Amino acid sequence: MTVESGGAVKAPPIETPKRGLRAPAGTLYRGTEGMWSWVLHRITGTAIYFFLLVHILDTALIRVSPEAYNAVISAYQTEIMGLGEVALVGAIVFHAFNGLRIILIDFWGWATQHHRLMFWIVVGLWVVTMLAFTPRHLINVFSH
Amino acid sequence: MTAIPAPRSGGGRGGRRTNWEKWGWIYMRASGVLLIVLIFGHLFVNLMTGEGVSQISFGFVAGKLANPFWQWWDVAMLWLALIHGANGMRTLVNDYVSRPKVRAALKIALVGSTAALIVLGTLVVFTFDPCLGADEFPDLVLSICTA
Amino acid sequence: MTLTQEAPAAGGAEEAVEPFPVTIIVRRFDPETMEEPVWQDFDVQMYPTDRILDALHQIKWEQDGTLAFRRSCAHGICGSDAMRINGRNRLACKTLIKDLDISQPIYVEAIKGLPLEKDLIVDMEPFFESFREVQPFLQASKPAEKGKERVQSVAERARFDDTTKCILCAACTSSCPVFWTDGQYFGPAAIVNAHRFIFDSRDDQAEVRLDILNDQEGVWRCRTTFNCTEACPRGIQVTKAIAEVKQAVLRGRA
Amino acid sequence: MTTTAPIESTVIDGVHYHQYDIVIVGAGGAGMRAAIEAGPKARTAVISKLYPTRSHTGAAQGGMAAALANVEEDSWEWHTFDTVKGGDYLVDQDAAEILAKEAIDAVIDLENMGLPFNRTPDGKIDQRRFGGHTADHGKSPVRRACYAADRTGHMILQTLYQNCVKHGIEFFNEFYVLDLIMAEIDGVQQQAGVVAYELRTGEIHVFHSKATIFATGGFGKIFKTTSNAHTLTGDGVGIIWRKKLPLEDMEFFQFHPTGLAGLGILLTEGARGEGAILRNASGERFMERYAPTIKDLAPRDIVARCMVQEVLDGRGAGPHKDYVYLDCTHLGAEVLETKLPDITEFARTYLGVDPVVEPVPVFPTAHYAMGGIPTNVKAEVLADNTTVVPGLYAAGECACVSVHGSNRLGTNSLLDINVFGKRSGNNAAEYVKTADFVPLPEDPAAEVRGMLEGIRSSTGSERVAQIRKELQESMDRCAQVFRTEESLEEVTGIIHGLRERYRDVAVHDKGRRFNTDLLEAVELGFLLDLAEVLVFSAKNRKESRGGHMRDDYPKRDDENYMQHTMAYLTGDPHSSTAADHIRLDWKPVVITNYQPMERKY
Ligand SMILES: Cc1cc2nc3c(=O)[nH]c(=O)nc-3n(C[C@H](O)[C@H](O)[C@H](O)COP(=O)(O)OP(=O)(O)OC[C@H]3O[C@@H](n4cnc5c(N)ncnc54)[C@H](O)[C@@H]3O)c2cc1C
Ligand code: HEM
Ligand code: SF4
Ligand code: F3S
Ligand code: FES
Repeated sequence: MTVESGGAVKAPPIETPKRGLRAPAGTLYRGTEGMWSWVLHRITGTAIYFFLLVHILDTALIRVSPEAYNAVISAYQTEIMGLGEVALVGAIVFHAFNGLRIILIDFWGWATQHHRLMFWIVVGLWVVTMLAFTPRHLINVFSH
Repeated sequence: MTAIPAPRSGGGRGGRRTNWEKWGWIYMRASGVLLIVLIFGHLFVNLMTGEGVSQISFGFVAGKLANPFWQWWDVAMLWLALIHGANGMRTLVNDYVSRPKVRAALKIALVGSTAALIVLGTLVVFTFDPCLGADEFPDLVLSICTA
Repeated sequence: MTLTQEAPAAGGAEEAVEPFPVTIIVRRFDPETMEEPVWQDFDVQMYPTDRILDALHQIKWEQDGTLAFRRSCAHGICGSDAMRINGRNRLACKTLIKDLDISQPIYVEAIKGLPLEKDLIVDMEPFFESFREVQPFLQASKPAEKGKERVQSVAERARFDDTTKCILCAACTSSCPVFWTDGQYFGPAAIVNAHRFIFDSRDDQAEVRLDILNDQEGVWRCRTTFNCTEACPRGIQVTKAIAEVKQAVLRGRA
Repeated sequence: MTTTAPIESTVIDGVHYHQYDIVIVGAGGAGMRAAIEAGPKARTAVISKLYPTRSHTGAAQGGMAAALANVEEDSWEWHTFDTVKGGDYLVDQDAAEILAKEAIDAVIDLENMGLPFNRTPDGKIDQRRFGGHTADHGKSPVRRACYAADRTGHMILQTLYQNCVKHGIEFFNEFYVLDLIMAEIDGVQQQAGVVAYELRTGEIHVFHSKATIFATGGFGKIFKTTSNAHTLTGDGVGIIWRKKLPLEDMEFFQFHPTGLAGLGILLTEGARGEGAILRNASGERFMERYAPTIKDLAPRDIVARCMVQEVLDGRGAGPHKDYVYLDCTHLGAEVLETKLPDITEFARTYLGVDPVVEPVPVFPTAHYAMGGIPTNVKAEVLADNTTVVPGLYAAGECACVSVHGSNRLGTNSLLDINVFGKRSGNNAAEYVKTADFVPLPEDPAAEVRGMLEGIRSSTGSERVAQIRKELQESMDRCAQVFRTEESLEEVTGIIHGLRERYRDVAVHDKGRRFNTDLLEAVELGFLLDLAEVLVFSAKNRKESRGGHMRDDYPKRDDENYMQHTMAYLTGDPHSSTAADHIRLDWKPVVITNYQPMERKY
């Protein structure tokens, strides 16, 4: 939404939801960046949480025996898991940067009024970080 | 007829409890900031340096955990992330689980698993013996153990 | 008001334009005869400067009188006709046809999260209930000097100007994903109206309201999704107001 | 289930019975101001067909007059004079004095209740200019209107509602009052309560009360182009009329000069108060010709008439030369955005015109009913020129105290609803201390039930919307700013025809819950009745005064018409000529200090 100087709000034209939504359930709410960033934050947070549960358990194997640990950890080193790790890191990086965005919005009026711009900055930083990470990681995965 | 029978009634409202929500909110932010450093550091060392994910093995981890710096790093990460995540999941439960019994059960499960994993993880980090199995698997063992 | 049959007299220099057909798909529900809501299509003739409210009136007045919706002022000041138009909360009387993509049908349905009563009408009572709970009235500890106004500087008055604009239309609260989940959250509108008093220099009960909002179902449930701000027909910076209240709770004072 | 407190009522034959000391009908400014006085003193219920904050008081923009003298010298006497002169001397001067004197307290009350008025640099309530408000009996415009941006009415409505919440006032929201219960006790007509229809359930409620206050607002919806809300259908005034109580000065309806052309949405006079200028097609500031002293800030009747005159003389702007311009461009973005933000937005949203850079197309819009339910200064409803109906009160736009005479000054209505709203609440509270409940007649809901069932089960072929549209269009054509014998005669015939057709009206919705179709039909009935009285009164007043402009009698005629019109319903309302069932009488104007003079600005 663009806010003109006096606070008169000019909303952008509302586009139409796709046909096929004519279930009695009602249409999907068409929120803006604010809503979708929250959806992503929630999904990534939950995904990371479940990974963390597993990750603590597998790391704990280090206390059991080296071969048990190595056996499990080698699963992380397969090609499939390598791609999974890209997704995981992608989720963490998004969640982290967006978490910072949320904190800024909470405490800084400017950010509150420019949350959409902030979202795109998060996306930009995410792309940069992933560009730095993904090639290097995939080389490590696929060259072994 | 309606998705939600009686909004803004019954359930959670009523007597004022302690402002535990406030502290949860603060915690999410404080831990989040710290976690950025901890997790990004963790990921960088484990995945970006050396041979990345392929280098990770008992020996690699044991080497790290032999160092009190990484011990504390990992423990901090464990506590902060697990509580952060669990508190986040609690929010989700509050949002999406309206049946009081299920809600309570899930929260108990969350608290239980978090406590168990924190204890487990902390014990692992601090009671871990990097020279474990030095006799049987000499090739896996670090130089510090043979010294 | 515009009767839709009339060419709009105004609108600058352009000559009278012809009306064009628009399809409106309304989510209908009548508790007396239906189990579940259904979507129903209507074709109406509209001018670009017509509003969705005009379209609904045309349906009600010329095609199907059973269509039920609330409205009064017809220019965005009374807060009667918040509804979901093409998936977003808007006032029907402030949404112009020309701002919609009319190559597609326009979807109109009731706001979400409050009990559906009939067609586009929901039960507003839970909404007003949370409004009333935040003590939305001035509470000054000492009476004003008799026959005199309380003094307030221009800057003090400006501090809470934004949140005095609220018309209690519920567009914000019923756009909030957190409110949809279980409907227990106070919701942005109640917080906006608390903000209006918390930051009023003449009021002395900020702490009480901050305490009320420091509840399980209070400000902390807001996840800054900004749907409220985007939906507010008065252009109130709702999320900003909520953030200011959160900070005030942290500080323990306004 | 829309009340603050649980409804305690008994149900007999499907009708709910409630008992309250005081019942207030209408939750606009007047109703809620009364409730704040009455609520703490007596068991009070407020019944409103809208949620309180939806009332049209919230649409008022410009301000509320009071001679606070915060920014320049002012006095309540000057305010009284302006009110009397603005109303073209048809004002009851005792009432105008009360209005102007109690204005100061009324504004302070609101401020103390929390209303966020705009402030002067030293922190006092700021004031701005408004049409017809002058210093020292017309010498120069004066800053008298207290305001909160251009949302004064919104702030008043919100503040009053907030204070009702504070006092725990009981509301019955979305209850339509459709009848007043009258009973004759010892030969005196008394009120016993009201009958209401609950929109949500379709059930009928009888409210038995010691005192009832009507505060149901105006009836601008008899016209097509109007600043009034869809719900302003004059139900309260219509109910009183059908009870054969008189209506006063119905011919005086105010047309506000600056409605958005074609739409009727109001642009406050506050814009001109801030310096905006009316211009015709050639850009001429035509008000200089008509009112050389106060120009664009002349009272509304005069400005509206001049605008129509410009258009009739071919100097209108636009493709059809049918409007003039309100030029705000020289005020600058700063003033528009801070002092007039809402109207700036209205122009942008609804006309796509940005007042900062372009002049806005405007034309007069039906705005305010000066006439209505006659009351005395205690807000007691009158059964004739002097007799009060015990226990019955009215305040706000539905009432006629007469403080507005034949033309209301801008900002005097928000004042009126506060001053006389408060008085009605106080006086009713005082009254119920000693009064008893008047016994209810047998089945008090019978009439309402009959009317509703009649419409619901009608198999007629007439549609509400069609009749209403014809009514509104003919009223705009024939009974608007300029009226003549012929135009009024024509519209009389039309109304008669529409009233006949109305008897054959049918609705689609036969259900009980939220049957807004049914209520639109009921509301149309009131509109038709009131239009008939308005036109009949207008035809009878063969002079031009204030809001009532007769092209065929362009002069004010104090000799014959320096008096209020009192219209009574007599006989069969469906008799073929209005004269058969409407009787007109006169009521003298109260004059204290100011003798009628020619009105020059
Ligand atoms: C656009 C606009 C701008 C204005 N600007 C100004 C201004 O700047 N200054 C000024 O002084 N005046 C102004 N006025 C005039 C002034 O606002 C109104 O005259 C005044 O607000 C009327 O208040 P009220 O309480 O009498 O009625 P309303 O506020 O109209 O309230 C009527 C109430 O009655 C209820 N009601 C009606 N019928 C029934 C029924 N059958 N049963 C139950 N309840 C019923 C409604 O629900 C509502 O609550 C303006 C008017 C308009 C339209
Ligand atoms: C990397 C640094 C991280 C930062 C900066 C961060 C930041 C945040 C913040 C600020 C919130 C609160 C969001 C809100 O109140 O709306 C949050 C929520 C959450 N976080 Fe994190 N977080 C991080 C890491 C993690 C990790 C490692 C996990 C998993 C264990 C996690 C799981 C969650 C979950 C489940 C939520 C709840 C989401 C919701 O309520 O929508 N976060 N995070
Ligand atoms: S804050 Fe805005 S959207 Fe919410 S109720 Fe108030 S006016 Fe409506
Ligand atoms: S939509 Fe809801 S989550 Fe917060 S920012 Fe608005 S209240
Ligand atoms: S009808 Fe009043 S806000 Fe839309």
